Amino acid sequence: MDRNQLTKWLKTPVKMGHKYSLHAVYFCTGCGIIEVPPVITARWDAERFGVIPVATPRQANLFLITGYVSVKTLKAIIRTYEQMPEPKFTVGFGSCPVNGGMYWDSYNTIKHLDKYIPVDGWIAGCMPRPEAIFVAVVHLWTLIDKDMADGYKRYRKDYKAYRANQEQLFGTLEWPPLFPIGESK
Amino acid sequence: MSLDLLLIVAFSGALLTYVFGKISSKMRNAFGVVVSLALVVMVALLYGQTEEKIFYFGFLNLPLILRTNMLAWFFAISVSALGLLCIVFSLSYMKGRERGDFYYLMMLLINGAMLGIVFSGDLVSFFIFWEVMSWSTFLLISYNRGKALFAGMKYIIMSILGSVAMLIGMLSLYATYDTLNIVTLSTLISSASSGYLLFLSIIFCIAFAIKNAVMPLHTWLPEAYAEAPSPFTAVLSGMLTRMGMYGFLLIMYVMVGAARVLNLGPGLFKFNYILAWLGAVTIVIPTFIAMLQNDAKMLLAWHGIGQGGYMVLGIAFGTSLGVAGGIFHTLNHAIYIVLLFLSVAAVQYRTHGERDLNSLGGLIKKMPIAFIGGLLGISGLIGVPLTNGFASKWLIYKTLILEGSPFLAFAALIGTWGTILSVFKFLHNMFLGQLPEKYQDVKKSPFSMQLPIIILSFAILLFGILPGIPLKVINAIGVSFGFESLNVTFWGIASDTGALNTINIFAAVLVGCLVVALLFKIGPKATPIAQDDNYAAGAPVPKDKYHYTVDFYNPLYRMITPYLKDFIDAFYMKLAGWTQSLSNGVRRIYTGYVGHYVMYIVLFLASLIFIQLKWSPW
Amino acid sequence: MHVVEIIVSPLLALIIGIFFLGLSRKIMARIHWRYGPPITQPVIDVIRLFSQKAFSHGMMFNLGIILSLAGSFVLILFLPMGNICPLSNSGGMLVILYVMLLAPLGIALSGGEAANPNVSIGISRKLIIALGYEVPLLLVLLTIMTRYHTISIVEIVRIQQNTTWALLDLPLLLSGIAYILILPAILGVRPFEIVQAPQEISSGPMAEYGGPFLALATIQHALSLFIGIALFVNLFLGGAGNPFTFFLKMLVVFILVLFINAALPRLRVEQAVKYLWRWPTLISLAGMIIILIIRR
Amino acid sequence: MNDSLKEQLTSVFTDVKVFIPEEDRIVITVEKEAVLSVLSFLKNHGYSHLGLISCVDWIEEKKLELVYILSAYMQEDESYHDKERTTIILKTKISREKSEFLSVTPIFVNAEPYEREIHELYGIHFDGHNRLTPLFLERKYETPPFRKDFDTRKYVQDVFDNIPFVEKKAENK
Repeated sequence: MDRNQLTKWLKTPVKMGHKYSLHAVYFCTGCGIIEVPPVITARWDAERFGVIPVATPRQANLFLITGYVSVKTLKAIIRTYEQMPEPKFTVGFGSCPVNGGMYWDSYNTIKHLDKYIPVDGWIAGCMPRPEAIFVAVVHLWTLIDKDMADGYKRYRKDYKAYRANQEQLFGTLEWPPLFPIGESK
Repeated sequence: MSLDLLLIVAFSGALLTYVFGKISSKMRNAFGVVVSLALVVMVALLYGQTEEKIFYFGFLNLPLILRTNMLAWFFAISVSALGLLCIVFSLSYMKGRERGDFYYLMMLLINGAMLGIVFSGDLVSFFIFWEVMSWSTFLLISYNRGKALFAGMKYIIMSILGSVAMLIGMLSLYATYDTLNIVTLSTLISSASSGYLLFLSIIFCIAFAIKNAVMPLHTWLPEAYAEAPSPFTAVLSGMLTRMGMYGFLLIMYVMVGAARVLNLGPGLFKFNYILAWLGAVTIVIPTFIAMLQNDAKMLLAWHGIGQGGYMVLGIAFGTSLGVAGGIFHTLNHAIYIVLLFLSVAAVQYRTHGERDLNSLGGLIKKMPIAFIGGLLGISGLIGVPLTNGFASKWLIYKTLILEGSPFLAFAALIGTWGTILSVFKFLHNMFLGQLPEKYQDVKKSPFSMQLPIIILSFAILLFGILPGIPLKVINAIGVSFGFESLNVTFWGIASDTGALNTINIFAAVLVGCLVVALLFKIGPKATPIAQDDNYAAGAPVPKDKYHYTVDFYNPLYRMITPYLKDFIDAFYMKLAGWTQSLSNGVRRIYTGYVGHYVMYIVLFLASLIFIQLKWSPW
Repeated sequence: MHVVEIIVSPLLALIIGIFFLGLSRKIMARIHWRYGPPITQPVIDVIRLFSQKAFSHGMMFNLGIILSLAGSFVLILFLPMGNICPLSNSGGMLVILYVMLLAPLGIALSGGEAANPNVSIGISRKLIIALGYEVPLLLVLLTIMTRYHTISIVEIVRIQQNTTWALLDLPLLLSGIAYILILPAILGVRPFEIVQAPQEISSGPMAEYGGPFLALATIQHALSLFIGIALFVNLFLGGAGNPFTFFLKMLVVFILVLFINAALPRLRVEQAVKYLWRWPTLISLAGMIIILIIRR
Repeated sequence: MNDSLKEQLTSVFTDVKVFIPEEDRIVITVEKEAVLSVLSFLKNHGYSHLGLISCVDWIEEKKLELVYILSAYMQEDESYHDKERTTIILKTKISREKSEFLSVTPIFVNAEPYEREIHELYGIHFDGHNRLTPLFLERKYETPPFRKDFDTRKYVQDVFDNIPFVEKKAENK
């Protein structure tokens, strides 16, 4: 927790800023969201580390995908992810986004979240406990420090592939592509 | 530059445009613009001169006098300038419309009539031009047929009542002093008894209160503004209704004189105190009614009444600051209400006459110039600092507070906040928010419409940042009324009890904006996205399914609608109903048989004889 | 000296405002029995927000937020802060009243361009609440101006320095109470946090604000906190000799408001306006009548 | 009280089998033509609350069984008291291939979403239903997913698994 090391702030303010002010989109995608309230309130208090839920994706830089992702919710997740401003990080929360988890053979849930949107970190567990969220946050810090939390860069670089996957699943999408398809290669 | 030449040009120009109109509409438009341009130049050249021209017609051996002074010049320049801008605007607005020649004839006739009123030196010519103006306004209001006929009828009845009141005043003046020359009258009147002066003031001010839509006599204004063709509504609201203000000034401070008018009437119920309270009521109630309107022009019409209240309040308060504030507000109001009506007309022109605020929206991307005009117009109407509305309202508030009448100041300030709400709803529902499906292909407004909007927006900012320019003229008017002069600096008022310095505010805002723009530049450049790509909890914002600017202040409506029924209009309608039924009854007497008439005469004679025999009064 | 004042006072106001924001989050956390973020958390948030590449809906979207923050900075130049008051003689109280209008107007204009349903609802709520608390606020300000027979705020502060504070000077007590009752509404704090309700309308007019826009909006929020409290301190607690005592007085008032904020739930718009037009208006009306009687 | 209902039912309707597995529960199995009339009969007798419509896929008999669960709303007057506790389960069987049935919305308006769901997941077409649009599913399925012959694992294989991972795709390009 190098929050009050002034030299780091002067050298890399952007990284430090992102590390200690992670505003998470309060978007209940699946069953995991029941773990988030205890994290934000008195018992575990994520605000100590600067993690607070915000109302709109426009104001956020962290996107917690909590629990299984049904095909219908994936549409909303992709739209919300694309509406977030640029340096943004996603964390897959629980085993279902990782590989489908308990619903591995269900016709209605997607199996691998990072086929459709880039994911920077995973938290295993079928509803991991709040402490696991803090482990994920700390892990995200190290990723940010080492510049490995580059999900949004990968999305921009391989947008053609991501878009193709999405269209393969949904057929035509109502919203226009985020980056012009032609030159995103 | 003699006055009679000016009026001859005005009226002959109007007739000639009608003639040219028969030949070709292009020539008519060009000639119309040339005439109004010539009027502006001629009036501008009259600055500072006090010239008097006397003409003797065989009419009641009363001379018709034309004279100019600072007050006349001030109103004349705004009348002709705004008239020119509205003519330029209506060039393309009236392109497709039928009866274009009639429209231009009337517009130039009204322009000339208003100049006539302002320059007339005696009450007879004043009355003649007043009637010419009222009649041509009636004809133009009912230009669109349909509902406009009813609006025109309502307007003309109330303005006839006003003219009759004025006529009574003139007759009584002529009876006592057998002259109607304003200057000689003002000297003679000062010797009259205060009771007679009170009668005179009340009679004349009823006429001018109707024209200026002061509260109890305001009911003709909303329909007249809404139904008249938009460029004409701009002229109507900008200058025509403010002839009432010219009338107030003429009576209260030129004829009766400042000293006498300020203590007419017993004790607390002084004439100008009652007038001030009428002005305050006129500010508050119409502004809150404006909040409930869903039609753009009705909303602006109710604001026209509300702002009229500020002027009357300023003038009736009788201090040098108050009168200066009132006159300055007349000019400012003229500028921004004309700008607002022109931007509504521009939107109407592009959206095929759509006025309903609930079905408009999101036009900012399609019509940016109209948006800028609307934005500056409403900021002038609210009185945001650096716009001209603020300078005049500041004067009025300062005198109200320092003279120790906080309730009047409270009414005026609450009027401003009511204006903010209703006027932002006007801007938000027309230009911001969701663009309806059917207006996706709206084009920009043509240049001949954009030019007046740009000029007026520039004027709002100019008079807001440098109020000294008009204040110098207004100060001269105040001095001519006998008030002590305010030391007007180039950017406001310098006085020990609180000065106004708009240059400081302007510099502060400019530097503030620059600093914040630099601050904004620190972050990376934002990527532009479509207007409707919004966050709606992961779902697409439904297109045209619902329009969330409908009923914009719904919680507030539920609270204040019960208190804001328009009692006065209902009362007038009931009155009109009674007179109609009464006249129906009377009509039945004339049955058309001669026998009945003879019977009436015989009965009448019999009753006379009977009275003579019984009481022998003669 | 004058130029230095013009530079110093906005900076001082900014620092105090940001400090108040950080303090409010810390105190709220402690009331919730949590540890809470460091006091400098708003600074970290602003740094992070400035590094994000946001989305803009058009020219008015950018200009609106710039106008609103510039409006708040300009307003601070008119407010005396201790003995610093750069633009005291160019309009006085009336200019303050009208420049207070620039900030919400700027945000309303820029939010309007975003055509987001939440933003439109947020703007209409903002204007209704503004009308709600303006009625008693205007009554209070007019009472003070007629009481001290001046329209310049520096004059009011100077008179209070000589005589007692306005709050303790008997006839103005009612106006002081009325002002305290509407202070949470002016600051947009919890019982009246209807405008930026995150749960209901996803933070109202700020729903579409991304990185730098949100940074400017948070700075503007901090400044409006400062302005609301500074106005109260100047008008009723007699301003201050030097900026430090001014800051102490503001701290006391701020913590009082914070406790109200922590304790009360959010009102609906009609309830808020009904409350604002009932008790505070009656009290301030009574205050004004008393002042008029005394003056006669 | 249940037996009195049983007598009434058997007296009015011909081939209706009423069976009371336990206290307060009546199971009625009916032919598919008589469903509507029995339902309206029960509704007039106080069982006006249609709790649920569900469907069972008997793949061996090639039948789809529709189950209607009815109960009575709370009432003040005494005679209703025991009615409130009993739930009625009405069953009928329709053929699996030609899965057609009449919609009960004319009798119970709140049956509309239940029938839409069964249409989407079992493929039974309810004629007389005003809005048989999909309710939950985003994608189109040839065999409706809840039918027993729908092989989910094969479906997952050929839909989700052949969507490539992004990195792998980028490398082999």
